[in-house]
Amino acid sequence: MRDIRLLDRMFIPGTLIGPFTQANPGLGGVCTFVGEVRHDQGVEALELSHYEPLTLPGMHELADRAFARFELMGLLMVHRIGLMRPGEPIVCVSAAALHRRDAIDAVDFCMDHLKGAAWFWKREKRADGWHWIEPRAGDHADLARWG
Amino acid sequence: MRDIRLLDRMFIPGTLIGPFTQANPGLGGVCTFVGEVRHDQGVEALELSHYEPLTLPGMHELADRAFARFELMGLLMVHRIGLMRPGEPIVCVSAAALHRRDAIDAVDFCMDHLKGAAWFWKREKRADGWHWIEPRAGDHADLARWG
Amino acid sequence: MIRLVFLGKLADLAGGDTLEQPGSPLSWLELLASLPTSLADVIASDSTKVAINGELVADKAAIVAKDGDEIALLPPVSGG
Amino acid sequence: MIRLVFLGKLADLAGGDTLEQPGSPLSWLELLASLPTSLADVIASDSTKVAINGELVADKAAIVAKDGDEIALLPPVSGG
Repeated sequence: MRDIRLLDRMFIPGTLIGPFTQANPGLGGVCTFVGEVRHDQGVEALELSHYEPLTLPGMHELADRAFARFELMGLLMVHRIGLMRPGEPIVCVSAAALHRRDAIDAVDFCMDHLKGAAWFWKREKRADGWHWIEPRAGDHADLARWG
Repeated sequence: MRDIRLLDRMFIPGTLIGPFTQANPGLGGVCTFVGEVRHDQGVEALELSHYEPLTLPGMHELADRAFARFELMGLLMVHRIGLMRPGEPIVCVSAAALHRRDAIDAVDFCMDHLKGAAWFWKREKRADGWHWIEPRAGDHADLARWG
Repeated sequence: MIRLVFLGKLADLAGGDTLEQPGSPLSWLELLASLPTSLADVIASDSTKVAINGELVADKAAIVAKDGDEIALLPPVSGG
Repeated sequence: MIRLVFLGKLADLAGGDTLEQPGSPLSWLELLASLPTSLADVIASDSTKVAINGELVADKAAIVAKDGDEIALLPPVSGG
């Protein structure tokens, strides 16, 4: 069961994860990561832009790689685009598998790639206007873990 | 926010994770693992026994180690005891943190230790009666990852 | 009275979850001697851990149980 | 007509998300020459990737865009 989505509105992760778990009967474990917009000092809003012809196909390719690399029963990958406020969910990745290691590692793998290699650009709004967020060295280090 | 529990009845992970996430405002990410009783061929039921004077204190010690090792805002660790049917949740670990690596690694760490070092004994019921489950070599290998 | 608690498959070997031992104080060797050989052998092996009154014991051979103590006999935990 | 799409902070440098270029065919050097130097320099650097009609290009210096093509200019993605 594969469910890959880009959403331009607020979503509630729990409403996705329940049905996802139900859709993978016989699973041994489900690992889920939900990322939210942090309440960073002075940040009023976050905007995520993307290039549609690359973004969704890129997420599907990432899902292909996760299914090839781990023994998965199901994978849910949902990413927000557009304008978000602190506390709103940005991303939700959930992996269902017979064994916990596959479920946990698949979520870790997908998150590293979504953060470091997916076609998203972020900017944040502060009192003095919008600021683009540069890539972080840590993202590249995270990606390098997967060879 | 720390919530450590042993439960002797069926529980619905979603009803724990929502309030847990709400209880950690300002988080950057939440990672959650839910383990369920697998539908293994011929297994009718699973029974988890424990030694109360060690089990719950052991889970609290494990939580202490997770808080010491990772930058966590909150940790939820819930484990079933007693009789379970295939498909029922056995364990739910959820970690809230500012950064995803801490949340994911804390869940991984707690799961490895709950599976390999916590004071639980399992037996499964098959057509010919109850069978104790022996420790698996993989559990020790998983534990060894954390030094 | 000393209370022995058998966890996991040790309960099957012992024929029950608990056993009350009248004698006290009771050394580790006296405890082993009071049990059927098949059970004593498993309990004596390194894989069986021991707790007294809820505290794990580092050197089980050195224990001396006294009246009112609870001795838990813990086989290897089963992973998942 | 060739359509340029500027992603992320390139849109700020370009003064907009998109730009229509009349000339066609258009080589990579012609494209750079048609843009303000400050923008062309960033786009020419290794950190800017290029996609034509939704397909990433391995060697952007070799591209020749024709009428109707969409050229996306992609700065480094921002992690999170």
